[in-house]
Amino acid sequence: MSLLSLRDVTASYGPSQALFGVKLEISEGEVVALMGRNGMGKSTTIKTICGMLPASSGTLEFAGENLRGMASHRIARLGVGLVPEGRRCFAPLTVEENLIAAARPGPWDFAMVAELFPRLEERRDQTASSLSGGEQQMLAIGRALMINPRLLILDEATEGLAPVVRQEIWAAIARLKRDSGLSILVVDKTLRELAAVADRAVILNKGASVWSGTMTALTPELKDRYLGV
Amino acid sequence: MTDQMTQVLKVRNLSKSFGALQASKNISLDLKTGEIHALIGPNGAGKSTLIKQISGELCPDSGEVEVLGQDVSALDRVARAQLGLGRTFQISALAMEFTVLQNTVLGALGARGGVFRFFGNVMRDKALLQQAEHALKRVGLIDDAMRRTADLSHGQRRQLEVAVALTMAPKLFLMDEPMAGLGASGSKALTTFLDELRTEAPILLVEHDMDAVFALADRISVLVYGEVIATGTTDEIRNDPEVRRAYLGEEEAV
Amino acid sequence: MSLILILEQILNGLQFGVMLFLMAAGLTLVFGVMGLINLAHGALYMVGAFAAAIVAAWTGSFVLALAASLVAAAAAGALVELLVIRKLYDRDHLDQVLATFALILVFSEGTRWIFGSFPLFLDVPSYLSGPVTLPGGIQYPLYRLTIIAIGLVVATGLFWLIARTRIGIQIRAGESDREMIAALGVDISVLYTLVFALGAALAGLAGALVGAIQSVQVGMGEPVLILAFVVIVIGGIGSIKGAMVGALLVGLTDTLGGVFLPRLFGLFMEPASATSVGASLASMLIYILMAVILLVRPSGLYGGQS
Amino acid sequence: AAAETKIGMITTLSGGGAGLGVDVRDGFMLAIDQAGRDNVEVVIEDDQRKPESAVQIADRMIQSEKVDIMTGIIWSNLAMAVVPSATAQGVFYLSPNAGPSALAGKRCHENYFNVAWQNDNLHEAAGAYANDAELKNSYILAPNYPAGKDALTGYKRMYEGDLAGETYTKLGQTDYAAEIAQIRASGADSVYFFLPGGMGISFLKQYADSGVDLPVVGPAFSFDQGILQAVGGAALGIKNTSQWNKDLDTPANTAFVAAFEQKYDRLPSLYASQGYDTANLILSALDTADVSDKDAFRAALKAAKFDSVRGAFKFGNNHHPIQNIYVREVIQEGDVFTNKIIATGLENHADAYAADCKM
Amino acid sequence: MGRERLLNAGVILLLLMVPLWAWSADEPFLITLATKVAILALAGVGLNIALGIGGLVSLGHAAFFGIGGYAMGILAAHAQNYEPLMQWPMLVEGTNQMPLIWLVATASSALAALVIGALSLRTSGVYFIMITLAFGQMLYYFAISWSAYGGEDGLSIWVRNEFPGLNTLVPLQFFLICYVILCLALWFSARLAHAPFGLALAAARQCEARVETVGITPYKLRLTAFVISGAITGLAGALFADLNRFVSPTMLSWHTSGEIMIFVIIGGVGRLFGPVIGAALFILLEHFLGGISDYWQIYLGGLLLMIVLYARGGIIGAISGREVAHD
Ligand SMILES: Nc1ncnc2c1ncn2[C@@H]1O[C@H](COP(=O)(O)OP(=O)(O)OP(=O)(O)O)[C@@H](O)[C@H]1O
Ligand SMILES: Nc1ncnc2c1ncn2[C@@H]1O[C@H](COP(=O)(O)OP(=O)(O)OP(=O)(O)O)[C@@H](O)[C@H]1O
Ligand SMILES: [Mg+2]
Ligand SMILES: [Mg+2]
Repeated sequence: MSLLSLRDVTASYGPSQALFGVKLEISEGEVVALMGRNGMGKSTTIKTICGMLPASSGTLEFAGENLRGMASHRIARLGVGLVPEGRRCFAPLTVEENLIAAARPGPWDFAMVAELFPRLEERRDQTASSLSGGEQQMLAIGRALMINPRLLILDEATEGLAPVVRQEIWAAIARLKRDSGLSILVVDKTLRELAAVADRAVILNKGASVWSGTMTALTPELKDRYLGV
Repeated sequence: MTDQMTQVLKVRNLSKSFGALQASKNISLDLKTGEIHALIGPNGAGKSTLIKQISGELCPDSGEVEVLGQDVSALDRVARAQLGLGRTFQISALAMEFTVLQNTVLGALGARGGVFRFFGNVMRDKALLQQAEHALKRVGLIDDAMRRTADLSHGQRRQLEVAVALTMAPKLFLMDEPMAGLGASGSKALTTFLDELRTEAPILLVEHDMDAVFALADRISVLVYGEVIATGTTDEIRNDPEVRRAYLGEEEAV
Repeated sequence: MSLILILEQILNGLQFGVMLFLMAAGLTLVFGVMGLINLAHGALYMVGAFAAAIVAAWTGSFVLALAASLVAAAAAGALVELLVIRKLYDRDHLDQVLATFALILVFSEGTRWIFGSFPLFLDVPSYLSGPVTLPGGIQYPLYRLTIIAIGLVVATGLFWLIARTRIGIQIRAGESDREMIAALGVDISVLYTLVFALGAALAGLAGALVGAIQSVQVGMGEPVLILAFVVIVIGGIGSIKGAMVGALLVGLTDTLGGVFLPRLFGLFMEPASATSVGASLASMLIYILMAVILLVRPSGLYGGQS
Repeated sequence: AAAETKIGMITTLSGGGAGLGVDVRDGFMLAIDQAGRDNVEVVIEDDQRKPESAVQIADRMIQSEKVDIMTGIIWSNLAMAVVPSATAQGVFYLSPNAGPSALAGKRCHENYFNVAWQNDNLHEAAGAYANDAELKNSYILAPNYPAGKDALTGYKRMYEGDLAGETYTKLGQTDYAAEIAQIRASGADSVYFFLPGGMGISFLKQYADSGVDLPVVGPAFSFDQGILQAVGGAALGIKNTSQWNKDLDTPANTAFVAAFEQKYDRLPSLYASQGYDTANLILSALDTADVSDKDAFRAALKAAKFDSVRGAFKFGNNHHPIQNIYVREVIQEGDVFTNKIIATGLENHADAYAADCKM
Repeated sequence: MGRERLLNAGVILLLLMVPLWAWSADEPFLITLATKVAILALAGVGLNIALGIGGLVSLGHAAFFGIGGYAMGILAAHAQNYEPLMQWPMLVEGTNQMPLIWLVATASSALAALVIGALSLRTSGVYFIMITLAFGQMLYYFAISWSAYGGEDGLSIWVRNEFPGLNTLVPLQFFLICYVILCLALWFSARLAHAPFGLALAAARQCEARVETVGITPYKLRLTAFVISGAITGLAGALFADLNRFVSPTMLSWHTSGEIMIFVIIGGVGRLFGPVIGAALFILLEHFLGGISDYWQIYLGGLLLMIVLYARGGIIGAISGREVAHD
């Protein structure tokens, strides 16, 4: 049974429609890559899942609950952890405060996050606004993990990270997948790295899902047509 | 003399501390005509901090910055921009309520001067429009010219950043992670584009996308904990064990 | 001027400062922490004072009156938050200014409609009235000492709430990015209703406490509002500590300015015009202080970011 | 029937100072109702205590509504803004409250009548009372604005003792700890203050709580019926000066107090008495002359043939009252605080500016 | 954006037609009311340049309004009693000629805006709001105790000042003067918004770093805008004082600043005609609600609340769509 399921979801920013029918299924413990060129609606899909943008039609379900019309915070409490595009750390708060702001009980706590990203431990009392770009990215991931989600959503979570760190993060994601049975929805631009962790991929084009299948089934022709590589 | 001419940017012994944290330690580097000089290094190494000191947003504790042989250490960022420093930001800094075209016209206006004019419709100024549209064409945003900047996707905003810098026709570019947030196709297109751009003005490029860096850079400097630990060609850097340990990791080197 | 008088005036300045802090505390909370410009703060201050006056007249108990001020202002605050303020968080400051200005009109004239145009009676209870003698022989009203104590307790409590508790962290996180904190599972609307009600309750408490030594009347909140804004801006928005320091600075400046400036001018002017010129300058003094502080520190004494 | 007479009343009916305006209006309308004339029409407008609004309303009353007589303004600054241009346009203006010195002196006008007092009057009476009470070293304070300066000038005009100190406070100030400390240290034997409205309430409460117990004297404005209840016990025993009090034993006054209480269910205030007198003066003049005959009407006003609730009343050459000013003491009757007359401060007193008035 | 244009044209025409009708129907007070709308709208147009385009939320514009008013009051008072304004270092006489008064009012409020702006613009956001308020309050308290010119009592000028060729005492003629000035100011501010300066100023509001990196100093832009804004509001102050033939410290109080700001917000921040519609609506409400009851301000408050809550982008925004025009 799938943990998250979206069918024929449409959504608009005011008068301009951005999603024209998105279909997406994620099972328990599965890592799904959401792909597509710039501006095709990946982040919009994520916002719709998290209740930050209301869906205009279609069905959204998470763990058997209907997400449509549900307030953002209630969706998060169901177990959806978001690492948003552009990080959005709480700038005036310290690293530690960012992490504990929304923490919920579970295995993930400050110590575990610090283990994953030792840099955050070093910067513990510095405000998020004075962190380097990469440090902020780590903070955003740590923050999402602190709510102990069942589904982790990573929207360009490795953007701006040094290759070593990126490798660490991918390793961490792989470990999460292996050890904790966490489901993950991931948006990222480096196909090569995605291929290593993702089980399946869904491709969006102009706000609609146009393809879905296993990573291995992603042919060069598809890549060229929808991803431009 | 010729060496002087080709050195568009010269940074000498720059140091900067934030409290106990030394973000720049005695950094020296230069940028020559026609080259792309990439600056890489772990997160928090001080790359953006260095860019900010060059562009004039931050004041170094000591050291000098020279642009085209002129010491600009005493100038503020506006004056440096007027001298020809084009800059893109790591986190997009654009006028969000403006259309894409208005943002680029603003760039063209800044480059041309004459801001203190209270009459005449700036969006009907042929010269400015031409310059702006040209820049938009080059980054592939011309079809979005009339859209509101806030409605652009993240990647499109990065393209717009570059376009605005282009309208300034700068003498050199400071680019802080221009590829960040661009999809694979976008990165590819931008790589091709920067490759051409270097003949117009040299680029000091901060980037974590190693595909792009290795494809583009004539020289690479590696910054770790505020210090330049290595400068060299692509191959030298790729094979430097210290750099691999501190930054590239194992995979990238392969 | 004797040393003892100077000391007494300094004490008066500090006391006035604490009183200002008490008036500003709720505003700091709502303004600094939730990022909402609440011009209706003064109206809530008035609500507290009126509630206290009514209950004191009924029951004769000052403690009950204070409790009533808390309850009435908190209820008014919660109501206002639910009906109006809630819709304004994602608007810019200007809409907030207009809406809360409209609320002032509704509250002030509504109060006048219910209670008439004349001031109400609210006095210091007998067990707190009259002066006590401090070391050094200064005679000082007991009630004012009580206000100082309550002010300090409120300051500590607020500081602790905001800086040390998780709720405080969530509130601050919400101020920086409301959408994001909600997406992380915090019910920010309920939290904000509570904070606003708390801010209102503090305003009401201040109204009742200060009302007992001033006049409880329609419009009493207005001068308070401006002073409270001056205080928190000097201190730096969002900082409880800043509000305290700002309040003390304003209190001292205002009190000592009023006392010493006329004397200062008396040194080189004839007495009649010295008192009047000195007094004129004294009335501008806190604004001059604010301007000077903001020029030196553009985001207040303890303001992190502007 | 005589021709219609239209009276325009501009007064403060909303915001902080509304209590005074409401009393003037209620007193005025009581007299109008009692007269039961169907040829007098009163138009009432709220000035919100803004001089600019008052000016505009005056313009409208004169231009559009063509009023013959105007009245109602509470505050000196509003009166200064409205009266000169209204009288210049040929309208009669009768002041029920404010009496700025300029309008009593150089800028007096034949169409301007003050039915209350010249601003200095009550302060002068306080100064005179201080002499009678053998106060020798007063500390005086008032807000730093023209009326405040007039007040202290008025006091000093009559007062013969020394000054222990003279302070101008901020307009609208609510905390007087610093001033009270100054008073305590000054060696004064008495305090004179003019702090109208909420300022006075604050001062008195804080003064009572401070333990300084020098005798205090003030003008009636801080001890008026409307605010005495709010000051409470802190005012008990304080001497204040007024041209009227509800215990003045004249038939007109007794009738007024009873009628007012009956109609509005509260004790009349000083302002109500002034509004009442103003209306009665107008009515008395209308009995002898038609308002369209300006000279005759003016003469009828000047004659002041009406039963003033304050007893004897007549106008000086500058159309300001010549009247007794009494000294009152704050007392408690049951659980109501009120005043009782204990002495006459000044008898048949005219103001100090009459000589400047070329009329 | 056709709808907004249409609305604007309708409003400006209506503002002209009402007094013309009132004149023929002999309702002089309606003309006074329209004049008041025109003048306060002018003050709002001034503020809107700083606030709407530049994002400079000034809660101290009463300072300029009041300075304009006092410029008129002082000059006219001296002209009336034939005492020169100053004799040293040069002789300056008072005047009752409007054009001259306007010049002085505009220049002195521009100068004040230059000083206040130069200092205040070092801060931003709420701090800017408060520091402008502080300067406004300083002037207010100064005026209250400045006994040479009436202190709190203010300064009355018994007759309106003169304008060559017109009889300003005729309400309609004075209205027309104000109306023409308002139209000129609207025209100027429309041009300014689309000019290079307007573009750069609007950009500085949205993203300071962007403007700096294209080589423009935001501080200079803002200061210029603030001075222009203050000058226009100062001119409105001089006209307002002339309308009432009276000036007093209330013109300098923070309530006045607040009211001018409220006109702009009600109408729609950054909309060319926002201040006109806002001022008209506010004054009409104030005037007609006043008759309903002593507690009319409750209704005013309620109406204002409705406007903020349900008319986003002000009245203009509600009628013609939320987006500010780009062209
Ligand atoms: N806040 C917004 N208001 C209006 N339109 C928007 C908004 N955000 C995004 N859009 C539009 O919706 C479409 C989808 O955007 P979205 O951000 O979902 O793309 P994306 O696939 O995440 O792209 P990227 O890889 O660049 O982040 C784009 O055309 C974009 O211009
Ligand atoms: N204003 C500041 N106060 C204190 N520390 C700062 C400040 N600005 C930057 N730092 C610290 O200086 C270090 C260098 O930051 P910088 O932004 O230059 O890193 P970077 O090399 O650009 O990293 P990234 O690649 O992640 O963007 C970081 O550790 C950061 O936390
Ligand atoms: Mg995206
Ligand atoms: Mg960086």
